[in-house]
Amino acid sequence: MTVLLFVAATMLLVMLIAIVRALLGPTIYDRILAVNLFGTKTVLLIAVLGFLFGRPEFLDIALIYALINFISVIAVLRYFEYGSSTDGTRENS
Amino acid sequence: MIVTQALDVVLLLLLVMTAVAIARVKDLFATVMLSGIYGLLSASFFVLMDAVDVAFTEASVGAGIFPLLMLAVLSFVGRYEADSKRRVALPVFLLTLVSGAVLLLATTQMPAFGGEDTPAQQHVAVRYIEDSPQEIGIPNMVTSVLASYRGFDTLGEVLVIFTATIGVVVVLLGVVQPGKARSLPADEDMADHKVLRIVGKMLIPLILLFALYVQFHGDYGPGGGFQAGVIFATGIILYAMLFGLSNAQRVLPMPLLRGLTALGVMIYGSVGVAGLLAGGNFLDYSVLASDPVSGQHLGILLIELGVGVTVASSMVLIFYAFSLTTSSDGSVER
Amino acid sequence: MDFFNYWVVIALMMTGLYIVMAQQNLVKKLLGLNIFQTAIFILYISVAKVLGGTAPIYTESATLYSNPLPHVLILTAIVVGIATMALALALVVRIHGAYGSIEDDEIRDRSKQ
Amino acid sequence: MLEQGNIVSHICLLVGAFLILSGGLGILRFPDFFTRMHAAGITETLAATLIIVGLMIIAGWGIVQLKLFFILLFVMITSPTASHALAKSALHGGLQPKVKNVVDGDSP
Repeated sequence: MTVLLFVAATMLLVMLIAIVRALLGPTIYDRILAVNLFGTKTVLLIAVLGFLFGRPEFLDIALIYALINFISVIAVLRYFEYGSSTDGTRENS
Repeated sequence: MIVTQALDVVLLLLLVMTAVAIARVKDLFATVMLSGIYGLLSASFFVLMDAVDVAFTEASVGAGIFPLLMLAVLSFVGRYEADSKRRVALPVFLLTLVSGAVLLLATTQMPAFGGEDTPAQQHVAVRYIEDSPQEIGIPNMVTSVLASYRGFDTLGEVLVIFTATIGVVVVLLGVVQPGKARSLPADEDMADHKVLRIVGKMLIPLILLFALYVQFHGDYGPGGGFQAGVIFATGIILYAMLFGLSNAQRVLPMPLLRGLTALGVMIYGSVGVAGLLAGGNFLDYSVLASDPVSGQHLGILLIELGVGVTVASSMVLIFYAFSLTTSSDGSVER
Repeated sequence: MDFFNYWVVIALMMTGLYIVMAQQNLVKKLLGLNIFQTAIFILYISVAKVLGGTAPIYTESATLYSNPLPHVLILTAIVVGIATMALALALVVRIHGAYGSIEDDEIRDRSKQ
Repeated sequence: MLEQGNIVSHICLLVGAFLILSGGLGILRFPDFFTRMHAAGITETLAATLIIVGLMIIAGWGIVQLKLFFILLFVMITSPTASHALAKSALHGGLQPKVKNVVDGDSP
């Protein structure tokens, strides 16, 4: 119980760090890395929460995050690939 | 209990922090990423608040469709906000402060958080919790309420999704003349990301399979048509992103999707009418079979199927509409 | 501490409202609306929570459950929310096509001409 | 026997938490994207494995353990893939790793 709580607290701390990194950037890759890291931490946090509150059968939520979390990475690669990390404005063109 | 409250406070503080960051950052790409984090955080919060079905929905929407749509639009409209010259921020800020203060004053009249005997926990909630496992015969009370007790509400929600999808398709694709339409813009199929494509190939069947599990396990655990539909659509969208839109359209062509979107709503409505014909009320499933409980089972199964079909095809259709529009360079009208 | 969740809901709502009113960029405005919407989700889910209760899926071992009704309302609202958000984004795309900009003031200037 | 399992799972969980924390510190403190990605990517797989194995030991034989196994499997597949794709894309996108004795002004 205490150990699980400790793990959850660590996870929350690292989540805070990931938010800071997503905020600071500086490149789009840093931001997407932070979101990806955050996603994995959420998977683990939800799994730990299930055990902490004694209903571990709700792991489906963590499972779905584990499955589709990397979609946002693919979306970034799909829409912002190559060169748009420095300048993405297509306005005035 | 103290653990719940501590985690509650921390998660909510992180949420506020993220929201403020979204308000302050100028780079729209960063705000979309932060919105993704915001979604993940709120999903964790929903798990903490025992709302597993809600967390499931937020997980499938927030991790898949939402960032995707946002990024598709951003790639089209540009990434940076212009520095606006008209600064109206201060009066607006004061206004929000004042209205926030008024609302804050109102919270002192609210019943305390988490009480057992607050007004919200009286009336129908008691009945749902105490009677639904016997009356409907399925353990997931959220599904009971969603599909049976408040089935008419849900029909309305599905209709809203249906209508919004029609709106998206009309707004984005409506003006293109059918003659020269759909000369697919240089199909981006991410061919130089071989690893991604192979891993995608491994994962897509699993995602679709998991969607079916969520669809049919919704009576016993968190899940149901809404979540399953979104997850299923995510699998298809993943395929479309990795292997090109034209390939995805060969699997699920637009006309088929349009038909499916309507079909789901129709399944839902037909179940209601079937109830009428069998001598019950609209969306009363008890009369669908000889035994009321198995009638409820059948009704919920069919309704969730209708919801799943509509949601899945709507989401794929929305994605198609966006990628057809935004990947063609230049303006929409030509 | 009894009202902490409600305070956070108000803070989030006001942040969303501020973004919607003060920012000129339409996509940003939509993100603000999204924050506002999530604040309302959090309000409903907080109201539904019973401390010491558990998720409203029947088990032998539990007698105290959180309220399932708000969960239903919010579950559907999330999916409806993404559908309507898509509609709004479609409009943004079309506005960009028509005016070449998604900044509120620029659009206003150009539509006056 | 049960005590022993408990100790093992606790060790797994604690080591996992430590690794997650170190990865977090790395992503906060390291100087450029590639080192940050290194910190996050490498600790992530091992830490996730340890934590999920720890939970699996607590869960015991059953459907919960199976679900945890699947979570582990998916994290093990998707996380390195995402890291790989990101690193590749960053490199192609013109982001250079910061090397000690190269002095060019484009480092962030």
